[in-house]
Amino acid sequence: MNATDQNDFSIVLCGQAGQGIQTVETLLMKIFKASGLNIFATKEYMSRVRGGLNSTQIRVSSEPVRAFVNRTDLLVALDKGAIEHLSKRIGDKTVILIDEKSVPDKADKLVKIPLSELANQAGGKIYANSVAVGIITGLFDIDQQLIEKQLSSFFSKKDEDVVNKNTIALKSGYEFGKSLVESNKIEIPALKSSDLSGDIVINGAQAVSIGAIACGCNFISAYPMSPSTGVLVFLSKNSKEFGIVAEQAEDEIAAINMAIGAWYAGARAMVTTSGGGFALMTEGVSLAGMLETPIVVHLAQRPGPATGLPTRTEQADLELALYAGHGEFPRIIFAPGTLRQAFELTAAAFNLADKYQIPVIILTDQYLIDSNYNIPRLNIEDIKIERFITESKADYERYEPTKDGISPRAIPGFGKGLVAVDSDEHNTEGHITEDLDLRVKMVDKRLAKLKAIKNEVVAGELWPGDKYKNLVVCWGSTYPIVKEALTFLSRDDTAMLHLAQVYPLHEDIKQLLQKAEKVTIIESNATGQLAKLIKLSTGFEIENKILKYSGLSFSVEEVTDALGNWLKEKE
Amino acid sequence: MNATDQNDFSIVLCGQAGQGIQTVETLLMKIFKASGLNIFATKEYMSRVRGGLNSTQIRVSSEPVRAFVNRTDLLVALDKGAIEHLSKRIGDKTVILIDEKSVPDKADKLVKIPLSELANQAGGKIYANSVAVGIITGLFDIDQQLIEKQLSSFFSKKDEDVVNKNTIALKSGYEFGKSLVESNKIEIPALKSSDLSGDIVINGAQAVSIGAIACGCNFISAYPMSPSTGVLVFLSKNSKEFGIVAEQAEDEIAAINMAIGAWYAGARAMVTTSGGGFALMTEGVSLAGMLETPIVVHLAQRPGPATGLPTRTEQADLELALYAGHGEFPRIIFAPGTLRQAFELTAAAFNLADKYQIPVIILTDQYLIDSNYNIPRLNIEDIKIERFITESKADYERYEPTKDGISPRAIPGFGKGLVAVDSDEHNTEGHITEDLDLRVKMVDKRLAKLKAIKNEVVAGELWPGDKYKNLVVCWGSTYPIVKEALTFLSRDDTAMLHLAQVYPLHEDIKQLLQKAEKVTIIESNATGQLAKLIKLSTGFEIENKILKYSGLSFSVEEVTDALGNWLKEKE
Amino acid sequence: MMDSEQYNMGDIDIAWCPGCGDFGILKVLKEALAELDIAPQNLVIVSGIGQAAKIPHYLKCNFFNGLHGRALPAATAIKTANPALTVIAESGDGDMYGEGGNHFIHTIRRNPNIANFVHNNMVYGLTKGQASPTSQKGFVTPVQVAGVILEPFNPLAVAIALDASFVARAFIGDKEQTKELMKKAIVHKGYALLDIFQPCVSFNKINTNKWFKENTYYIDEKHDPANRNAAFKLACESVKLPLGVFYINKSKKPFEECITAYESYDQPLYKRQPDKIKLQELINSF
Amino acid sequence: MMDSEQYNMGDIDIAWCPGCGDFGILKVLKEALAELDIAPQNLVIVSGIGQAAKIPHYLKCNFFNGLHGRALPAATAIKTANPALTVIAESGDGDMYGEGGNHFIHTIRRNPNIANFVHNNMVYGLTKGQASPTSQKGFVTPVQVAGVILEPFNPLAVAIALDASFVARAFIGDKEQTKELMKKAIVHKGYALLDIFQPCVSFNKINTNKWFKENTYYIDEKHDPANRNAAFKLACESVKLPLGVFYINKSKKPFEECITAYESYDQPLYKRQPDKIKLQELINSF
Ligand SMILES: Cc1ncc(C[n+]2csc(CCOP(=O)(O)OP(=O)(O)O)c2C)c(N)n1
Ligand SMILES: Cc1ncc(C[n+]2csc(CCOP(=O)(O)OP(=O)(O)O)c2C)c(N)n1
Ligand code: SF4
Ligand code: SF4
Ligand SMILES: [Mg+2]
Ligand SMILES: [Mg+2]
Repeated sequence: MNATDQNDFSIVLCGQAGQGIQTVETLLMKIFKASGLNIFATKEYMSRVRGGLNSTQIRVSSEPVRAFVNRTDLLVALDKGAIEHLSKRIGDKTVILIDEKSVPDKADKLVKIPLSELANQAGGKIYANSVAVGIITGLFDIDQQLIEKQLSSFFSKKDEDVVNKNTIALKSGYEFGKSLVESNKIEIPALKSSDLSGDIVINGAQAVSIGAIACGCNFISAYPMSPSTGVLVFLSKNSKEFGIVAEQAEDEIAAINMAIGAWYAGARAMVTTSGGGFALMTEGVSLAGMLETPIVVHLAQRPGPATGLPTRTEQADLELALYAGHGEFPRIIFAPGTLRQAFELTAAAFNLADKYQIPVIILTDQYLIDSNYNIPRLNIEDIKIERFITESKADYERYEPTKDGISPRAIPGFGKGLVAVDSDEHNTEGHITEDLDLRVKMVDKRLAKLKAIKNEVVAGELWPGDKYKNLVVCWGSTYPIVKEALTFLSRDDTAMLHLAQVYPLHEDIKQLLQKAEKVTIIESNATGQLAKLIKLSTGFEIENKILKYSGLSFSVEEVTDALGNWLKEKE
Repeated sequence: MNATDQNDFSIVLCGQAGQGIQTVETLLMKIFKASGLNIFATKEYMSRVRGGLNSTQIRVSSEPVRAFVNRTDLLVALDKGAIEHLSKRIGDKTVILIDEKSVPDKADKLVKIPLSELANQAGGKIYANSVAVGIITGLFDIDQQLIEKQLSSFFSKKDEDVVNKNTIALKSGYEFGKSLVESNKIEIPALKSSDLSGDIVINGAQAVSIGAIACGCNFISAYPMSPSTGVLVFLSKNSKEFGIVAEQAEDEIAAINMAIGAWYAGARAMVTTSGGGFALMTEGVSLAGMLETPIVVHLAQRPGPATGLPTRTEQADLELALYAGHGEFPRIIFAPGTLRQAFELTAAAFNLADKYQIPVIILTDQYLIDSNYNIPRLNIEDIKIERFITESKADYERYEPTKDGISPRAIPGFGKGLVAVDSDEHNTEGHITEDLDLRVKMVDKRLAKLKAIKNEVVAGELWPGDKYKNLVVCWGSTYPIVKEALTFLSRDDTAMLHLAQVYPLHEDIKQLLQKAEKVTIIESNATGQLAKLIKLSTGFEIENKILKYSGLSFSVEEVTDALGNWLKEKE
Repeated sequence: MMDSEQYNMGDIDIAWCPGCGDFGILKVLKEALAELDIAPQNLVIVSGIGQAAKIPHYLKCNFFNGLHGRALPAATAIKTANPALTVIAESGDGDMYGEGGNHFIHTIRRNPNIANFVHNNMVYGLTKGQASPTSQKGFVTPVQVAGVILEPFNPLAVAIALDASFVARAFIGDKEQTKELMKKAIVHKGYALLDIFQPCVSFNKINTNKWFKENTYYIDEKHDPANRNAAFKLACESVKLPLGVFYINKSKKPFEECITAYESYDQPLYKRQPDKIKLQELINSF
Repeated sequence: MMDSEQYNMGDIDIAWCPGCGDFGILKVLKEALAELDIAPQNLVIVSGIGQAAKIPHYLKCNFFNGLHGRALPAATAIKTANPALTVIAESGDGDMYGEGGNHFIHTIRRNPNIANFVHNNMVYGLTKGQASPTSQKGFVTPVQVAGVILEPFNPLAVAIALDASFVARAFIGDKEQTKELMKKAIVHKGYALLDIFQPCVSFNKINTNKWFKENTYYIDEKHDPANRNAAFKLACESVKLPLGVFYINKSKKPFEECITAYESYDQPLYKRQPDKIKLQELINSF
């Protein structure tokens, strides 16, 4: 077998739902990172609890890695079907490890491993996961003590017997893994390790959740829906510790109306949902617009229409997020591209929602939510909680006219005044009105806020710099994928423009686009929704579009190829 | 008092909700029209059952009239507050009739009428409406026999006593009205009458409803919401006669899911709703997109956000209609500008929904819904019901691939096959799939339909013709208003382009826009939603926008002034 | 006891029809609040959309006049965000039992300490007379042209089926009793349903004031509100409709007292700041 | 009697977990349908989203696999559009009683002639183990970390409170009885609720097969299903949960038989054409 000379290595684990790939993934991430190797992990899985075929990619590297690659250096097939399932990601150089008991009929170049045998020796089938972890860590010759430490902390809540059996399983796997390398059956690149003790490994759901808590989120109401549920789970788990009200609502309509009610009473509330659930919240979004009550929505995208592919990824709800709600009112939409941005922009969402008294939507997707990698520890001192609540005077009027359209927001029970909010058109006191001149003033007041909002738009990020002839536009989760593709192409005439705020768009964007000789856009949808928004906002039409909507994220190679071809065109 | 020399006359009735202005309006329309005069009537009213102030404008004319004018020739004030309420619509020449018992403190130029006195003589307060009808018809010297015929057919279901008392009330009013003219207190223009017996008088809700029934609508599920309820009421009333299932659902979500289910089983179904209700249907719209089940939505717009102004008018739900639903799938959106268009396009909606298996949305608004005028009898022979149901064979597959993306649609219980539809991504048989290549094919299949859809887009209407330097774009209900304003301006270098289909836009529109030296757009919203859509679809940016969002429709004068000013600019 | 005058709005235009039962409910509500010494500043009325739902516009209080059918989730959240507030969710029968039906059943399960007043006029008033979930069979409307064919929704029986903590019915024709029931519902700890029969003089010519008078009676004092089966039986009565307290389950703790968010913290949410040290620790643990 | 084989799909991949109670329900459903001689072509299964809701993919039939929580409105419309079809609305407890709660209560009121089978595993299966409306108090999940605090939803008591026309409960651990109850529900004329206890081996480690066996019993034969109060009492039992038919109201006519649309016409909607002459007359009358 041939060694790879790259400085990162892509391992893919594939098996049935319920086989515990999740455990292997988590353990491997912990172990690799502890041993000073950078890791990235992402998964694709079916909408079922058992069976089917799911896979997780773990990249291990000397350098930080953040993106999904098509290349599979090592496939650990925990199920026969894995090889067919991943056929597009298996190349000439892919080494496939498979249990000697489940080798498929037509398959070559397989390395048989005694997975079930070693598991049974340790105590039964369920120890196969630890054997697998052992084999992989054995391949990499990771320090055994380090592994044991991670293992025992991972199983810390289980009883001793479980820990022991897993340790045995892992060890036997480890020995086997080492022997594979020693017998030259597999060659593993020599990866440089570095001190990563200042790093943490989190995924998108955690980044969003931590950002929310850090910025004072103390109320979440949601209805479970993949891939958005992780945020509800995280906040629920930490509800007691941080004094957060976390309530599973009867439906998404209840969820958003609860969250709006909570803000009204002074909480910092959010909802987390996916396309279909957000669709149900549409009327609620409009309510927030009319009441001028803040609301933070985490919308984790998955392929639609309707139920679509519940556990897959897509970026096709941008337009829904933009236009959800009847009538006209301002909003802000973020689309973080990295875990750090997910943390920071979720935090920012709370401050901005509070400041402008509008809906702020954080658009993520299954790919971002389920992607893990190591980043420097997030520092909560980086987040400043900005509250905009006033103590009311006796003559308080909720919709007092102001220059910028923002009326001081009081909450009931804090101050001498009364706080009245109304979903009908209303006067400055919040009372229902049919005065049509006042109506016009109130529409103007609400829309006026957009002016101030536009003054603090997150600028698009140009990478590697602002000298370019060719510009690649992208938004949301594709950021690291595009970046790595560009690194690979290493052209000094080409840059990426990533938009982490997609509405309103930064006013410089038009200029940045016009500066380029050639522009393309990369989106995980079928109609180029951001391209449309850019055209609408700037008049600039991006004709070349690289679109994917299979439900699977772009890979670095796909983007590299697509960009390579595009760059070649008319050159 | 001065006579008007115009050939149409604008009467405004204003009083409290519950005073029965509706009766006066209906009776007057019938009488005027029967006497060979063209009429137009529209109302503005408050969101309450009793009290407040509502008004109805009735234009009576020698020529067809179809638009709201600001000018009031005759105001019949049934309540003191009327004069203040309508202050912006009362001019120097306005004659105000008011009951001698309720003359307000500061008011000049009033003509006192013995409204309550005559009513009491006839039998009580409730006969005031008939007195008012009498006075107005007396002013116009309408044939008495004709009036009596209309009156008795109007009250045909009431008992004799009621009819008699109303006749007495009307007669005494009539005499008084005549005496006003004879004593020169009021001068009424001599309006030419013509034979209108081939005409009918309907309003927008009726036009939509008749169009639906004519094209085979046999199922309506809806939840009451102003101003959309009229269509539900109409179909309910005619449910037995035409074999229509008309069901008031528990909420809008049930309504749309019922309608989709009904189509699946072979019905021709529609829902009728307004902004907030439609917002709740967003997920259902996406379901129709995924199932490829037809659905017809009547969306009667009113001002938002949220509850907004429930009984007022606006055109601010275009973007919601365009983008409602998560994921990507085609749709069609109509925005009829006339009653005839409302009839025809609603009918067309059923054929197109059936043909393309997509959602078709008919966007009206309160102004259109509540506007009445006489038009030549609608002929149902003009409507061809096109059904696209196939009898299934045993091996039927609901999502059979075809060139144009349209799979033959069978229904359960008709044929030997099974009809399976699924909100998940599915295979050709309608079974759930996680095959990502198939996913791509299915997205392409659904979106492919847009190509054929684009081949039969309703063209924009240029009026008076295609020679213009200045172009005025409008959509939906403003059609007759803009037309009358242009007639008034009588400039042969200026034309109106009215779009009755707003999505997809006709491909000629770009060219029509580019041909003009100057373009403006008229919309009843605050952000110019159609202008945005035009920019997106054609790249053409309409910078000059005439927008109104007070909740009241544009008047002919407002548009005339605005266009006049715009035409003067840079001339 | 406060003066119920302090809730008065002065000379305002009330959009209800003359003779509507809503006026009585407004009056009684002010009195009940005054007798309970609830300051307008500590009160939040949460309503939906409809004629009944306009009520917070007509008395001095904090209010959240939200969407049609969605008062209960907002009310639950407001109470949970700041348990010191007195929260009343008040709307019409269409709003609470029709559009809002799902929140009705699940709020009962959740049991926040709020009072839920439903103006039950057995019709949709604001939208001009269509059937509501509580409209009786045969009731003719512009939409139900051949009369209502659906079984009327029985809010009391459903609430009892869900083991609601307080279930009562009033008729505004009797102001004194309605006031007493309102007071009981407000002071009750937990979710308290008070369905209030309210004649709609404009659209319900069947279930008039007179009709309600003739077709209701007060529950016998001997009835034990702790007896769920007896309460259910009463709730199912349809010849004459019982008024009064049907059911009380005293064993239930309100939602706000059960959730973990108030276990280690007791300030209302608006006063909270995240514990930065703990949060940094949590972050570092990943 | 048909052969239940005719419903078989052949060698398909079923997405349920090995050991799941859903398999039993699928098997029994096929048998019940066969015994009732219902041809796949005349059957429409309407489901929502969830593990249970996948059932129509696993037997030969017409089906409408719609949105989470929205099976009942679609099923009602399908039956109404073509009353000759046998329509079953089938989904999980979360789907029917949570997201779909409003349709549940109002469909009962509407009383279409459909059977409503609810796979009640007291948990959200597909989304991986959160509490469902029927989860019991104290049930710990990733979201209900300190255990469920809400009162479990009692579908039977609610249905009886709404005077549903047929209310029953089964436990799939007893296939024979479940089949009989399914058959009764299907042949019943009107809305028929059958709540089916179904162990979820992956996410509900409390309410297991064993637990259901130990905590259920069959209703005594002496119980009169026409007795609403007795049925309610049974439905409220919580120490041991009764199985069988709780309540039948025979006096009710199904929705499709009450609506005016079928008064003068009896073809299904897909065969109808508007009466052009009448319509032109109507137009001319304006
Ligand atoms: C989502 C939505 N659907 C429908 C409406 C229209 N609507 C307003 S009030 C109302 C019903 C009012 O009936 P009820 O709640 O009984 O109150 P009432 O007027 O009888 O007091 C309806 C259907 C709305 N505002 N929002
Ligand atoms: C509008 C919407 N919200 C949420 C979801 C996510 N979702 C899918 S199934 C499900 C719950 C399933 O529970 P249940 O109905 O009890 O079925 P089970 O899987 O237990 O059989 C949820 C919340 C969805 N598909 N659509
Ligand atoms: S419509 Fe009925 S409920 Fe509404 S205010 Fe009038 S009388 Fe009262
Ligand atoms: S998750 Fe539970 S309900 Fe779903 S298939 Fe598995 S065992 Fe059955
Ligand atoms: Mg009502
Ligand atoms: Mg379940």
